[in-house]
Amino acid sequence: MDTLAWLLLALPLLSAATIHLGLKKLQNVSALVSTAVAGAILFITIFLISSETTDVSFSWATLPDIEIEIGLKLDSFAKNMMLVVTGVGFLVHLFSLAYMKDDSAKARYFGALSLFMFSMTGIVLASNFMMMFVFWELVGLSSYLLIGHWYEKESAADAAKKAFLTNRIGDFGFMIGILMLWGIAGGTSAALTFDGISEFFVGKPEYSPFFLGTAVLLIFMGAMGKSAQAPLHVWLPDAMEGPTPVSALIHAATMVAAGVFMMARLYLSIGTETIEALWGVNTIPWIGGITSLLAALMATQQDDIKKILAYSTLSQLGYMVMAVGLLDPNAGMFHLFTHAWFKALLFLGSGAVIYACHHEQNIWKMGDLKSKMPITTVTFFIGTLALCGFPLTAGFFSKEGILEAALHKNMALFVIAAFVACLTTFYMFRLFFIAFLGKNRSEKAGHAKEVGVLMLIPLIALTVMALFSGWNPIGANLSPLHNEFYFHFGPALIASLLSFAIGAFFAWKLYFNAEKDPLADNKIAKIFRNKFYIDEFYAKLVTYLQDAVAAVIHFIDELVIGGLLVGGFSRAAGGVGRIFTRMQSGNLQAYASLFGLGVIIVIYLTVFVS
Amino acid sequence: MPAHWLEAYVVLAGIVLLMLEAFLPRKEKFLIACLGIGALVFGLVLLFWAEAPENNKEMTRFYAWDSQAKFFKGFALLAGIMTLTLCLDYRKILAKFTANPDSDDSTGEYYCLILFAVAGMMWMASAKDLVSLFVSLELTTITLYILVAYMRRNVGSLEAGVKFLILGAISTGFLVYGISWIYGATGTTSLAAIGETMSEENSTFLLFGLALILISLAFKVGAVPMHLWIPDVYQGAPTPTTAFLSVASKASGFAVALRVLQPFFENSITAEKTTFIVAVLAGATILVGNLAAIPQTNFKRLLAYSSIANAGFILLGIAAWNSKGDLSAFQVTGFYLSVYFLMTFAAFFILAAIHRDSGSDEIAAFEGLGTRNPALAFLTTIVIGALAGLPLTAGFFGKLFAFQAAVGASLWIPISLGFVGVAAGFFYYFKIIRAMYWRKSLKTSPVKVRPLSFYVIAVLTGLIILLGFFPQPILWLLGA
Amino acid sequence: MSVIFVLIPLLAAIAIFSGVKARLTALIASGLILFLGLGSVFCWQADVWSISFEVLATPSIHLAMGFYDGISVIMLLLSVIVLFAAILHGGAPEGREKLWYASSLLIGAGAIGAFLSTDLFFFYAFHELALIPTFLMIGILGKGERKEAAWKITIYLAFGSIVLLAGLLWLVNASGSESWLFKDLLASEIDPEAQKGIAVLLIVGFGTLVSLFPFHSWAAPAYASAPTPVAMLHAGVLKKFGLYGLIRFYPMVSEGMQDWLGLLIVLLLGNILWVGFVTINQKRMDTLLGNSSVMHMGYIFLAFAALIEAGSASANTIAIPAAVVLMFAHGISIAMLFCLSDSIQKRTGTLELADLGGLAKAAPKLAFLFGLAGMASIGLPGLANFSGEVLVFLSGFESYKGGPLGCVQVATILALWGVVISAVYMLRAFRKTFQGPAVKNSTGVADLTFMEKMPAMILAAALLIVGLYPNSLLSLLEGCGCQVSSDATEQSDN
Amino acid sequence: MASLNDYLFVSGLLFAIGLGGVMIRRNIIVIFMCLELMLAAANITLVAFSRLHISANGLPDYDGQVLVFFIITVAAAEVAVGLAIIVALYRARQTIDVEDLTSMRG
Repeated sequence: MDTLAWLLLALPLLSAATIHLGLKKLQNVSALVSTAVAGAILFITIFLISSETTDVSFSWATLPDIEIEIGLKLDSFAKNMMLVVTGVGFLVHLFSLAYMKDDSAKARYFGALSLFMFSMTGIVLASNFMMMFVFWELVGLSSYLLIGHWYEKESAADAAKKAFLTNRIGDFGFMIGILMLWGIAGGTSAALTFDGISEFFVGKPEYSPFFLGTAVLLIFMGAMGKSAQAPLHVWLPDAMEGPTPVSALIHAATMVAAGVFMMARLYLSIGTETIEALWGVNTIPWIGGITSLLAALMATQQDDIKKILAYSTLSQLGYMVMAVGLLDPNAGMFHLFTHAWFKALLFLGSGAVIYACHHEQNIWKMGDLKSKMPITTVTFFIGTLALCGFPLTAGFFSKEGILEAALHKNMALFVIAAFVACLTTFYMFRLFFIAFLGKNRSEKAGHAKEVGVLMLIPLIALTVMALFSGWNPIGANLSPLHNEFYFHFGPALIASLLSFAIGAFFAWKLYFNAEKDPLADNKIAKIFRNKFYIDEFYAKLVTYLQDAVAAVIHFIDELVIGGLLVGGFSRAAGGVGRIFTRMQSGNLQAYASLFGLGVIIVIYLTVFVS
Repeated sequence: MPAHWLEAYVVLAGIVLLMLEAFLPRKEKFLIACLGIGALVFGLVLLFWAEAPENNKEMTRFYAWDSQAKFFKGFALLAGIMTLTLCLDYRKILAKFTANPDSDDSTGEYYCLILFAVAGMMWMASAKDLVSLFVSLELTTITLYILVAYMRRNVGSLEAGVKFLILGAISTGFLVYGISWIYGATGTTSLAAIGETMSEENSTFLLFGLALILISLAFKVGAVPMHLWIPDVYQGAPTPTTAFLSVASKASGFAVALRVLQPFFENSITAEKTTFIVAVLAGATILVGNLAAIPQTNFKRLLAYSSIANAGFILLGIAAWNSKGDLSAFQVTGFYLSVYFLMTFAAFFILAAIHRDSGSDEIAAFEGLGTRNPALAFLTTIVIGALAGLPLTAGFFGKLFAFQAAVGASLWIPISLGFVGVAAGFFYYFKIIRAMYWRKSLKTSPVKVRPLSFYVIAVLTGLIILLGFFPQPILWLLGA
Repeated sequence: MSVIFVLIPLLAAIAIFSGVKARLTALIASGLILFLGLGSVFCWQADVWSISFEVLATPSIHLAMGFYDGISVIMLLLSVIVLFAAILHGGAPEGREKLWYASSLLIGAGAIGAFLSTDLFFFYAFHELALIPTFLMIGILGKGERKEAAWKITIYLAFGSIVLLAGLLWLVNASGSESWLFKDLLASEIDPEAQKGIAVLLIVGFGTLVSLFPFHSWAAPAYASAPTPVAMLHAGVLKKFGLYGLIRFYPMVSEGMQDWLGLLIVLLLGNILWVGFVTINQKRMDTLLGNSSVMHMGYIFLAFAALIEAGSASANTIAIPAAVVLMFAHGISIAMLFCLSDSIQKRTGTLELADLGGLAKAAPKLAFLFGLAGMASIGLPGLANFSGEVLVFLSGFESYKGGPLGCVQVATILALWGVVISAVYMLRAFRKTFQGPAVKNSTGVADLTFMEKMPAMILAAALLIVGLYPNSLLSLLEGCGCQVSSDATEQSDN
Repeated sequence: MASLNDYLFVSGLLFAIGLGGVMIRRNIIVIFMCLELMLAAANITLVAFSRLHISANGLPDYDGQVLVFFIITVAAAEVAVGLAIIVALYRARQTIDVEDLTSMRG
């Protein structure tokens, strides 16, 4: 059993390594190996879920007083999360086989995909924070590699860099948080592990709410980076430069959800009662809420099909963070679980559309896809419904949970959440109306035809999950925190239904059969379209705060430290030397006089100074 | 054989060679140098058989025979041998500025004079009475006046000679005046007796006399404030003379200084003041020597400043006479001088070789040596490294012992000045290395070194490296 | 026995000077000691390795070599690996093979000698021996503004060496030890007043050799103009001498160091943040790498600061292993970067970032290896530098037990920002060089040949092994500094 | 009768005059004469001290007077060599003014 668990890590790593080292030239073999491994770990995961497991570990770094472990924490939380990762992962691999069929660097792509599977598995199964951090950074790397898959494109290369750097900023806080938490929890080897932390806090220890709160907030900074919460959200939309299956897997379903997963882990380890009393933790749901609101507003005016989905992802991640922040990790994780399926579905659907439309991504240049790609259209529509929380789809159940949580804890956030739900319906239906219905508006879209079986299988499989993953038997057994849905009739339900209706109505009103965007000239819409100018602001920040400061420091460094300070010493020595050589005038009488002076000094020093 | 016969032997050898010189054909004058080398080598052999002149009562009053005397006698002999060897390859240049520029005709006396100077130095090594000290010191100095001004068709040499003469004579004046005061205060000229008769009352007069003698000795070793003659005289004098001055003359100056200072250091009345004044001289000398060397562009002049700087380090070791360290002041001085002997002669041999090629003593003459004669450049690098005091060369241990002794005596200020000096030393010594390797020369023709010079340089460098790994042999010689 | 690690390259250098085939001899010699070095990992505790021969009675100096503890083994490993890679990389200009390979071997021999010496004198002396060929090589066969760079490094390092020498002499003197052997020195005690002075001299002296801020100006120009093997050997190996020395002598001056903790923290933050920003502004790959190597020294000093704060090796058991692992990792990664940047220059003829672009298309292997090394240097997990850095950060928080942050913790936090800075410049460089559309001088160039790939592969393997399983190094450090630290605790208890 | 102090005063004065002359005069021959004055000053001191120290048998201590003879001899040798050099200098440069001897400096 232990070995089987290790295989979850070993197989993808092995696959990534062999592809990189040996199989680069055999493109198709690489693709198949990678896919086979993804399938294999899906099976292992299913097997592990259905059996009793014990945690395993080995020592990674042994020091006299402390030991850092690589350990697998095989509780059902992790195992079920693994199901999401491997399930979506395997389907994306399948989809990629078709989608990347003609790519010249297929091997590199699948190698990176395997590397991602390896890293993501590591995050999910990590038994301690150090290990989680290790894999946390590694998913960042694989994300970097995959976003920059088409690195010859300036925009792709820049987006990859941006993603990595933004995540680094998050990780900066994450690491500090880990270190502080480690210190607060006793500074022992155990204090790094989740088990150790929960044991420590069960014992009702003495700690400062301020510093523990700070630690939690700093750890949350890591989640902000990875789960793209404002103000570190800017990388995610840009990350859409990567191949679309990657967007589905990494930037929608799994990696970006890792932040939520990690926060849930943290909250469960420390205990929500302890967390509640800490300093500053109230900011967390607000950050989630604001992110979801901003992202939803931005999404309403995007024209790129992937960008719309990306902002929608941001918005949904904000939901999840909000739920966790409101001390209801269950709701957050449930939404993570359902969202993974239907968002992957939407992305793969958009991938199919883009593939069919010869890499056209602007929805205004599509239209009437329903008649050309009927199956895709149906699956995409079901995904849309699930995302909008149409009753009895997966999204309905999980969104309900979040609204419920907000309702009980924070009224303002509940209003925001409801409004976001309304916006979600609005922009998704806008997308659907423009791209799939109406009239065909471009030649590329005109030539579109239904994609092949290899792409349809994942779509259909995900459609099933998008429909049913929220239902009690599935949710209770397979979602990470075993969420069972209880039906409450109350404000949350009304808000949910109402916002769906309002959003759908306005979308229909404005965009059904629209030829061009009726809001194109609206000033407020323009702000939304330009993402509140946050990217521009950051670009200025980088230019002035970082590059300009760097230039100034470099200048001072060369001038003052290199030139004056040290050069000054040698010049001073040389100057004194020149004074001494000036005494060496060559004139005999001057020498004799100096002799005389010297004699007087020496006699004075010898005889008269005591 | 009584030890004082050695000096007599060397003087006699000098006179015999001087007479022989008159009968030698014009082209064969270099034979005098060869014979001189032979005579000195034989003297070195005799040194091993020498014994104390104990049965001679008058002699024992003036003449010391101990390990210090033995060491400095051997040192003088070896320095004479090296100088004469250097002359062999330098004699063409020497001859160029004499009465008969095209022949060796007027070079013969030069070699003999070196023998006389060596004899004087050997006597200085043993002088333990102010009278014998004065006479032997003057024997050396007067000989050196001639040696410096020997190239009498060369303005530089003459100018150097006059400067040396006048300033040297001033220093002689200080010496005798100082001696007279010490004599006045104690009523004796014997150094041993000075220590015995020292008391609180006469210590002021004694110190006055000591100050004057110190001035004169500072002149001899080239310490501040009497260092002013060094750069000019070193630069103007014929290169063998410069080498001889900077090694042998300096060493005998230190030999005398050790003898003169001994009673003052070892008597509790004057120990503190003596330490103070010597330490002040040491600090000032290190500082001036090293810093003034930085702007130099002439290699010979650079070596002159370097010799001032080295005198400062030796003075530092002497100032630490009453140090808690393991080595006596004599041992520190002796070790430093031995190392200095190797490095300085190697440097002057190199300088002579470069001079013969380019006719210039400037540092610029070294440019491109790295490609024009890689072997010589390599050896030069080691020598320069040793002068700068790099470890794994003998030069490091010289400075190390001096510093160690000074640390034992807690002379913190001179020590810090010493480190400033070493740092500055890196700066100017490496200018040579920079010139050799990094700069392109206008000339590309290979630099030819005569085999004799080359082998001497190689042996000296070999010793520098060997002693850098294993310095114990010199300490054995010094009786540690 | 361990003297063979010095003798083999030394003799090979002499043989090369006297006319034996340069590259072949150098390869055999460095390969041999690489082999021996790897072998010695398994048996370094055996007595046969140590030798001791008295070269001077007063003061008592020995030609003593051997593995003093696990740190020496790791430093030896680093030296032999980088030396072999540097020799293998080669690249000697026509007609200068002798000088090229002999100097590389001499630098290697000096570095190994310094790390294996168990006597203070030879510890210091071997380092100087390695410096001379470094200076000469930069001056003679360097690129770009080689003369200024060589002069600068000479002056700086000479200055550092002298300050260091002053500190070491004072240390020996104050200790009253019978000999200059490490074991005697470390067993003796030093008066706290003297410790204070010695400590600052050691920090400045060793610090200059390690390019501690503000004595760092020599490093970037020197590495930029140095011939590749010299840059690899100096930045990778020789520079670590200063840190090695600080760790080695720390127990003797642990109390004195306390007074300088604040200063050291300011300086190391200067390395990380100040130089970090300087690095961001670099326009050339070589100066960028040079500055980055200066910057990363700050992290090792951070571990050292944590050690100082704790007061002894046993009070913070993470600090020394952290520093040592990071030294090893940084040495390997920076050597690899210099090695590969030379390959870039050979292909494109420039290292000006503005003139580069899209190289990955034509040279994917080069891009991959460079990316690996670059990622290693910015601390990506799975590669050696991360193992070191994470231990450094842990050591910084070792003394944190909840409550307000101490100065070392604040320093650690600021140092963590340096991780972001290093990602900024390294990714920028990678982005400019390898990604984007291919520019003219990057199109149609050949990818790495097998021989060019080999040195980078060897270094990459070391990075991966230590990165994936740091215990491979840490196991060598078991009990390191403990016999010393127990003394130190007794001292501080008294 | 003149006391010891008178002798010492005179000799000191003589020494100072000699040193001052060396510093001030430009002609090398005159400088050389001034140097001889310094030696003479030392001689006077020595003889005076020799008279001060009366040995056991009632005679002055002759060590000092012996030294005086040595000094006179050495001074003679010095003058011989010195004048020869000065003559050589005059033949080469047609001057014996110290102001002209500054080709080496710095």
